[in-house]
Amino acid sequence: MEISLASIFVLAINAILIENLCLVKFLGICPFLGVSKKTDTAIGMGLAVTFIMTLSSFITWLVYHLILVPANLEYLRTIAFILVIAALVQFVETALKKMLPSLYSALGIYLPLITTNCAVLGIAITNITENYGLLFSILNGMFCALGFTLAIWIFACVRERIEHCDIPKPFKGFPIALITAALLSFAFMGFSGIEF
Amino acid sequence: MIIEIIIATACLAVMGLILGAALGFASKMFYVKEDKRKAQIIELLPGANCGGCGFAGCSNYADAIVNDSEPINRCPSCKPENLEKISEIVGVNSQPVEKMVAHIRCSGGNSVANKKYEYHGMSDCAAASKLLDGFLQCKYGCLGFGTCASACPQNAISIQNGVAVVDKSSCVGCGICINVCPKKVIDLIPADSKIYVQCSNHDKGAVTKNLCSSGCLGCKICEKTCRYGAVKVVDNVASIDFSLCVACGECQEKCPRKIIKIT
Amino acid sequence: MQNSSKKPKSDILRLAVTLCLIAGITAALVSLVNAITEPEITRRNNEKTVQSLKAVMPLADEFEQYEYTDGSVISDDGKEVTIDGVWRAKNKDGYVGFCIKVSPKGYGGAIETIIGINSDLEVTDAQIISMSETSGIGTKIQDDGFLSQFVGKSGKITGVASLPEKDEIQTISGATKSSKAFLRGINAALTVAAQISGGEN
Amino acid sequence: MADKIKFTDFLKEGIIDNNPTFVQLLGMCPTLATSTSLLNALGMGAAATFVLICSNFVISLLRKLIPQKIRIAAYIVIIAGFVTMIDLLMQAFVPALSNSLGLFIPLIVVNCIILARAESFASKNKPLPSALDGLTMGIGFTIALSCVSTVREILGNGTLLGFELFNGAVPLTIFALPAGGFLVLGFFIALVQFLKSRKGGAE
Repeated sequence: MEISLASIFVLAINAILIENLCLVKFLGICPFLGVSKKTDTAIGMGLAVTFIMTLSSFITWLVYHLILVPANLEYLRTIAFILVIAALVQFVETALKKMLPSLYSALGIYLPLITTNCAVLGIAITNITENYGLLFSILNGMFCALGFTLAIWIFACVRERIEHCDIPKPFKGFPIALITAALLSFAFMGFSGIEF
Repeated sequence: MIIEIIIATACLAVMGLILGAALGFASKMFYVKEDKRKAQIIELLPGANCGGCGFAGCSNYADAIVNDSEPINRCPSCKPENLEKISEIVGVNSQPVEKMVAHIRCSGGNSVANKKYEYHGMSDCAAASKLLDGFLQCKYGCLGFGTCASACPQNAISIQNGVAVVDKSSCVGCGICINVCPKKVIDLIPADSKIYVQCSNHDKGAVTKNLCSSGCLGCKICEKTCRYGAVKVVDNVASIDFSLCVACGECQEKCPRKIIKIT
Repeated sequence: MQNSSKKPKSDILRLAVTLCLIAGITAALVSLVNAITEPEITRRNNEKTVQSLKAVMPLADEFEQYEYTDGSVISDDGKEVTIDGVWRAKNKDGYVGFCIKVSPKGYGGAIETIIGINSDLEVTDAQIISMSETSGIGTKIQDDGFLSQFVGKSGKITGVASLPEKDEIQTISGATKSSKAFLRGINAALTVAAQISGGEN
Repeated sequence: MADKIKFTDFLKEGIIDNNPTFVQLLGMCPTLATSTSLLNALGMGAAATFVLICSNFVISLLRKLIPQKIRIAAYIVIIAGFVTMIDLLMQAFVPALSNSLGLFIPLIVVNCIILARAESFASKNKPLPSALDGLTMGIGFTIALSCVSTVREILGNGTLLGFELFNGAVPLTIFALPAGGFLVLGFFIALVQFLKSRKGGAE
């Protein structure tokens, strides 16, 4: 993949629309369902994930190519990545608690959940399997996270409107959210036809 | 074979060391003055984040207790023995909080009261009341669309034939329904009160007569019959002073509109 | 944590040492297990590849790994097809053809395929090792109806929607992306085989 | 012994009251990814249950040693260690199951159920109850997963455990797609909430 504006644009469109992290590749569903009750927490979550994913793509690429490959420890890949991501999330958690306490209390339980977020690890491993260069890995991480933010923001807007409609009793809460997510992912499947 | 294992262990151990140190350093650098007592208080509070204390959730209330010494009896659903423990932590004596319960002062609702127009919009009281103050001729009455019911965390409110009714046993008196109701027809009364007035119509008697078949006319019969002076007609609607009322039930019989109820 | 009295330095140290110990012990255990399972897995994988090579090139009984240098081929419509491996098929009376493992990118992801090509550069057979196409739609490319079209074809094959002539094959309706990707794999294998045999004689 | 009586409440807790998938809504990604066929679901459930038991056991053994600040990092490293070991062992000695489940093993590492159980239960209780809790949560997850995957397999590609059901009728492939998974999961949770509210009402 030679580095040119066109290929970066292709990567962006691919990561945000065609293979959207949440609605097409189905990674990171737990926070996607959990935090999307209000748009502002959804955006906060999206930005936190963007920050963590960009940083983690950068560090995991370095760890893989500078430590694991020379010592041919590829089988340790998952553990090393998870260790880095968990430490990174913990670091961001303490930093956020100090600098943005309002966002920290809004995200609350969902910040540690990012560690187990399949998206962050999924993207870190995809960067390796697609053997992207360093720059492409970082960009891919950022664009995928922006795709996640877009999906969770749209979902949060829809869910806020659902609060006001009267939904049959058993469907209140998560079932109606899941059905909305299904419709949203049907819509996003429309993008899969685009070819560059 | 052994060397491979040693290399693997060494690599990850070093990574663990660096990351552990970074975390330790971060927790020092970003150390937020976290009051030990706050964590203990959060532990003792019920943790339902119901907002009954007027704060956004238990951790905020604990914050307020520790930092700006907020009175600790605000939490309606906190168990008394926990309350004692909190008072020890904070060193403030806690007088036992009187259990309050929500009560909807309307017995008409959209099945009994006459309507101004046919409303087919969103089934939500806030939306309905935006349109000429609601479709009921009596502009104080309950619209019966259940915004309070869906907002109640203990789901203690249910809609029965067009009017909201509170199930006293499961209501914790958190007061969320009060700020949600657009008609302001809900208020908090002591849980053990027997008698209450089921109307909040402040129009003159003559006007109320053709507005709703069970509206209070402000005829003051109840005020006269009550030997303890517990019932007062204020601004055309009867209201009971619970400290004086002994629930003898005389006003309940005398009331021509039968809107004073006894549980 | 109960020991806030200690100097903060040792607090950081304690965190670092614990994490280092846990990570180290886990790594030791995993690498131990890996050391035990490593030979077993490689033996099983080789066995599987030889098996799939033989399935595609029945008349050969021995395969020589051929170092194909530049790892991927750009097909005519500008898409990249990675070449995973090239083997020269041999039996008692000399070279019989090639087996080439390609993985073009389909709808769901890479479609790992092994293609057998005889010495006069005709496709003998093709077999899909793994793919993640949508089940029921994309997965139709592994049906014999679709695969058998390629046998005997050589040179450049184009995909058409209906009534294919000599050097054309019919793509599966509804799964164009998957069939086109598979076709790119075949063409890439043919170009690689042509390059090697071209370079040879 | 005492544990036996407790076992049934653990079982009830794990499967009905606190079912990780239907009630706690954890582990969505593996549920959607692996529930396309019943065989995969059972395999995934078994692997996840095994990892849950081992990791809960080990984590509750070490709970006193791991300081509060790095508990998440430590737990997830232990879980990842277990998963990689199982993956390697399966690839070497049980290749048949491994190539049908190969893709899902790494998914277990990021399965929120395991870390959630580790943090909310294993880090506060003794090893044996934690292992028990891991087992019951695993069973709950497997049952939920197989319910969803049965529906999706029958509707999605007209087979059940590989047996052709509707002799060649064109299946609704939408249910094979993960988007269909959302739908089926949504309806199942609605069903669970309906049963709960009716049972709640009756009590």
